[in-house]
Amino acid sequence: MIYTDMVCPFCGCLCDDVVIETEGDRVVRVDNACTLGTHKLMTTRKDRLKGPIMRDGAGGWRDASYEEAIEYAAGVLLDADRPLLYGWSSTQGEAQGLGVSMAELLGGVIDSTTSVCHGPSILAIQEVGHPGCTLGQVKNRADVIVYWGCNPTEAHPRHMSRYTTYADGFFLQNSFRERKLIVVDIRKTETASIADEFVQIKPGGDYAVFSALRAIVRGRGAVVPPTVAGVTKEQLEKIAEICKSAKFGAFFFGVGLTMAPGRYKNVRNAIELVDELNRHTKWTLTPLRGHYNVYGSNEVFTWMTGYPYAVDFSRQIAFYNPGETTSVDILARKECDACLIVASDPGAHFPRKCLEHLASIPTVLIDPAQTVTTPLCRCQIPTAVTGIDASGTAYRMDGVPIHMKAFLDLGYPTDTEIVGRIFEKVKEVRHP
Amino acid sequence: MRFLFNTGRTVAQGIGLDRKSGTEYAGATSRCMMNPVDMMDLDVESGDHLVVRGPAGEVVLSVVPAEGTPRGMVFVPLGPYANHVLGGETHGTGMPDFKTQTVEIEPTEREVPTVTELMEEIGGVAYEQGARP
Amino acid sequence: MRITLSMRERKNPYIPVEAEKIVPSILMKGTDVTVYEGNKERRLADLFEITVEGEAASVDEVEVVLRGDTSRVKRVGEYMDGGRITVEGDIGMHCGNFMAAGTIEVRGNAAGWFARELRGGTVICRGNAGHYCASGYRGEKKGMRGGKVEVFGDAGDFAAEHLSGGEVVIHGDCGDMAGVEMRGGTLTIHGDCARPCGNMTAGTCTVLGTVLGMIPTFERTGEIVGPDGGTLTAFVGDIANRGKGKLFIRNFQYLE
Amino acid sequence: MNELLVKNAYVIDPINRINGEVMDIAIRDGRIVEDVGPKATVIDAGGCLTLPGGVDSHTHVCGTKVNFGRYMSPEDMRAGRVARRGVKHATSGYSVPTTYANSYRYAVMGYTTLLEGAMAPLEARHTHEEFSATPLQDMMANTLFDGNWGIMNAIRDGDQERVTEIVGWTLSAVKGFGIKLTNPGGTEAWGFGKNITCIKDEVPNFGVTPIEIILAMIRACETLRLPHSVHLHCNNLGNPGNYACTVGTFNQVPDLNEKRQTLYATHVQFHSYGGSDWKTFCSKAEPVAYTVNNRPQIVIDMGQVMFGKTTTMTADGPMEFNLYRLHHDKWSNHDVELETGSGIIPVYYRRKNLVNSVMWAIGLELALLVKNPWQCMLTTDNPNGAPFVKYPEIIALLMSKKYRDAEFATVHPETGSRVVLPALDRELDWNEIAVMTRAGQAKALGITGIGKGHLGLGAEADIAIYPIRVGEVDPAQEYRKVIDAFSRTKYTIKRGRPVTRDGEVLVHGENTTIWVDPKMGPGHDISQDTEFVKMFDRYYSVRMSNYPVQDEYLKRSLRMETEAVF
Repeated sequence: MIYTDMVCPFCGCLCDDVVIETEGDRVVRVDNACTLGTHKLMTTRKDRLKGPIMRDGAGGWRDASYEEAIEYAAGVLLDADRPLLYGWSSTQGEAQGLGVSMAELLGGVIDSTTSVCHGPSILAIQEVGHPGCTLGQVKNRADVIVYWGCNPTEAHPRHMSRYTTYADGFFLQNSFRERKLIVVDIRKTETASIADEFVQIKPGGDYAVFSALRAIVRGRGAVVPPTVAGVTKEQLEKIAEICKSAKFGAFFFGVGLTMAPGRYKNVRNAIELVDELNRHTKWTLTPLRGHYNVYGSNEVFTWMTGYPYAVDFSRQIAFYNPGETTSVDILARKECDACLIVASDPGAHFPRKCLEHLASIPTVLIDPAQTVTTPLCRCQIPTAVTGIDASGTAYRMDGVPIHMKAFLDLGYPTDTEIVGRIFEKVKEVRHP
Repeated sequence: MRFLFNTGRTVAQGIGLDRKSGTEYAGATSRCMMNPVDMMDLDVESGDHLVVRGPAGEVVLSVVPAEGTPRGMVFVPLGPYANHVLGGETHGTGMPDFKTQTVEIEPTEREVPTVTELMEEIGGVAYEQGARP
Repeated sequence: MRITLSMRERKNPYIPVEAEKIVPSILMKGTDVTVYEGNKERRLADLFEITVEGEAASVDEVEVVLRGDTSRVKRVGEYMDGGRITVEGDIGMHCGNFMAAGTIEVRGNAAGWFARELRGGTVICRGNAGHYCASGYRGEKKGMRGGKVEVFGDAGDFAAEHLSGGEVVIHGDCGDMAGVEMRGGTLTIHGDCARPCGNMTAGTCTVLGTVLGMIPTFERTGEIVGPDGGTLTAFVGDIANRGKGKLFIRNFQYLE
Repeated sequence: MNELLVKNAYVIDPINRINGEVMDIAIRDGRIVEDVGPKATVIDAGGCLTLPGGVDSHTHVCGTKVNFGRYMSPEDMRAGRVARRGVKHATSGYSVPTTYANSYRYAVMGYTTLLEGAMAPLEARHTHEEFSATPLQDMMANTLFDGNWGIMNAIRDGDQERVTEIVGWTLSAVKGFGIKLTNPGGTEAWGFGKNITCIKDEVPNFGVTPIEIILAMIRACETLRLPHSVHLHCNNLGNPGNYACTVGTFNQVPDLNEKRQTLYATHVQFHSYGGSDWKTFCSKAEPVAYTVNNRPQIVIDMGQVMFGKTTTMTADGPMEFNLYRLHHDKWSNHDVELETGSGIIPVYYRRKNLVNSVMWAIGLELALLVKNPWQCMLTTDNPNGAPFVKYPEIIALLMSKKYRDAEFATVHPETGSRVVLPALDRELDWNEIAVMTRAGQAKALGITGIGKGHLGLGAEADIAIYPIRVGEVDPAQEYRKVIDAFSRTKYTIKRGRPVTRDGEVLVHGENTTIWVDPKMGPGHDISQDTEFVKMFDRYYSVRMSNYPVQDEYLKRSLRMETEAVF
């Protein structure tokens, strides 16, 4: 079978032009997707658990039924004084919504992988807003592109060909020639090597460079010292000029800003630079989101609770304070006494300090495959992969909602189904 | 020697994301990219092993020369190896020091552990799945 | 009236306790109030041994004393409008937030968001304060608006963020970005700090130690004599933000 | 069979010309019927004011832009926090509350049907997802066409048929309800940071003018026989002197439909400004209302401003940027490729601010100067002028000169020289309020035929019973009682089921999404047109096949099929 216009369940680009060929329940060919997407689609059957597994109480593992695993999951969540429900970025929106309702009824904390990715970007947006646009707007109009603290070549391999450097658009018939590319990073990445202008900043210097650019753009460059974080004033002036004379500028940034010292203040400064540039010409800004549906988790959490991530329902109202209600902090402070992880792999992506606590409490993992988190949990429930054997909604990094289509049936339940069944058990005990 | 410990995405790490029990993933995430001049200072060659010590512990990685990495900094693909040295400080922002940790690095003869060994070291229990048809 | 709350031993000492009822004006009317331990509502007496001595005609005659491991007890002194709270050990997050009057003294360390959005009164920490000491809340333009916060040890990152009024004194060092987005009030740091006052629009910040990573968009305007008699370099900024804040610094280094 | 009998209801039902009769209302399976059996559940209205469920014909409650308003405003979420209880979810937010909070608060005020004022087609799925999370109201979405490339190209080529085909296809594809134009042409210009000042300006790069867009869309709307008319947010919103543009636009609108208006102009308060700058800013509600009074083909809504904090959000991206430059608070913008844009900023309307005071007066003036209440709907353009929870105060202001005078005494002292409000003695009656909050709105939206906005036999049993006895209260004097009554129904009944009682939410309901599916007949399917497909392939960032909203996004769907007559 050949399936066209399929949606890739890898990164926040959410490419929807993928062609997939199957023979029986095997994928034999993938066209249009990048290396990352192709690999995910081609190897989808490998490493998947056959069914739920649980610790056997004797230092090993045993197989379990879905019913038993669901019962166990509901039990540990109900017993907890501070359950944490973490993950939610690589799953369908429908499951995310159920997760929020369950966290609310349980009096738990629900958080998504946002907190270790673009959480700081959201904190910045909450201070100064977000001048953004859809990616097609960039493709059709942008004549200056900035990639700052990100490396799309490695992390979002089709970003440049679909939306920026290599993508022709309505107002740019020969994109590669007509667009200027500025790359800013602390190391010379692959993306930097094709830039018209590469700005190498000393680690921790992003904030200062943004401040300097803002001052230069508004005509107060005289105040700026001759070098700022390793960048000459001359180069800063040149960059400012390119930006001001753009017809449409598009600023993309990655975790290079959100993870650097100052965190969200770097992003805030970036946004305020873009605001300043809008006094001269058109500029937009977009965070490069990692997981294909991390933005969906922010959207769903927001309309249901008012907050995009890190929502604490322990008092039956929604409370939000990243740094306090975020997963890394809660785990590092050993606050939570049970954890449900859905569609993410903190074992691979959380600091060791957090994992030590995760391994010491009843942790349940809902994930199709064996992951780094598997050894840390007490029970794992495999599910279908959205975009492969489950359908559902995902939000692209620019907020465009896309329907993910299933093309295989491998007999696994969906995340929505499993979270829903756990929720039903929870409701039996804690009547709403 | 002290280094700034920078972590981030690579294609190889990304490819391994959905098949983390494989050796490819371990190989892709246990690399420590370092400026060749720093490698000379440490007297190591490509493929040699390093022990990296951070606030939460230490981990053994293999070194890879990388011209683009500034001196005094190492780049390690994000994943269980990089995280094995990191603590839980987020500066009140929810985001740990993935890119801003200072670490101590020295050459070692020790082997690079497997991902499972890393997890067992912090209290996990390895799971071995029977072969799938 | 003196109300002493001694924390009992808990089965799981890591679960946070939310205790916004620990305020003189509430406890003077009776100690049969509830707090939250994680998602469970508990009687105050379940978590604390309570002794009440003497009587009070007004809130200003009330002192609440906290003893034992209170490092995970949050929101103590929230909306406090008079009286005194003394914490003998460490205190959890959000101590004294929205407080309008009275005095809080923490003898140990204070966790994050100490005296957040303070309106009035005096909040003292004898040990170190965590991140966001005397700061604002997410998305809010104005942080602390009045009163005084004094920390005798160090403060973490983002101290006095969004400060709009009142006085903040840190006797030790501050972490990164003290006084960021400041728009009023005064911040005095006796020790060192990194990158103070980014984006400030108004207010006064004085650093008597050394500033690392000086923000490059402050305009140097001259020198003044500092409160300790020594010379300080005077700046105005943040120029990037059309700011007119005053920043006085003993020593500084740019990240060049 | 589910039966309910509402006894002793003091009914005002303008569509059925019932103005204050005490009667019983019988309901079976969600519809109003002649009578019910003895086993029916009985609700005693006790002679209280009973109206058809409220209809808001222009509000922003669901979708990308609204959700972004929430996302960027944790400070707004600190207000309106209510704990989860029973069937009721936790809520947060004041000016941009969560979906549940919006739904509960509207229900408590007796509103059962809402029209989301602006849905970008590309992001329609999001709006529908939030509709599903809005339990207590029936929902519909006006679809944005203000900067649609396909349509602008067709207009430039003089191909009206193609305009109609694109509109028809898009509405079906995204399950939209009506046509929304927000600053037509201006959102496209904003793509490069420019704007349009009025209807005769040319849209950069497209060679069409706003008035051409408006008229072509009116023709398309009528050809497609859409229940609702074109829904227009005029050019030049919020600027001093813009009333001339508004009047100029209204004067171009033909009268093409005998059942309803030909143009619905939204939040006209924001478009009725005189003066040449902020110093000379004044009300021009009189000429605008005069134009409306002379042109029955126009219906407007107030877009009333009320003092306090709110969040403004509109597809009018350039206007929001100008506002941002004025307030220098936070600003979000979201341009949507080939279609439209949007902007969001928080604002605080202050009594002590002259401009804000004049704005407040203009909305009221419009409602009082437009003679026919069927031509002026009560809205705040929620949350732009104020959050919808202010509606009861607006009702009271319109019913009481005394209340208006009392409020006027608290606004900026110079307001009097800029407005005519103090000279207006009109006090609206209960029937007029019923028209402006439900009957007129249902008629303007063209949904009376599906049983909305009235209580006739066969109508949807959406009923609001307010705890006020009309004969016992003089609204001109006892305006506080009016505010209290409209703030909290005694009962709100949705589809024959009581959903709130005395402000308490009783059930977690399930809404219906109402959408329009125009049938255009063979030869008019634009999705088969090679040029159209090529435009999609080249310039959109999603594939055409992934653009339409799947049926599964509408949990309970009411499709209004129309037959186009080309």
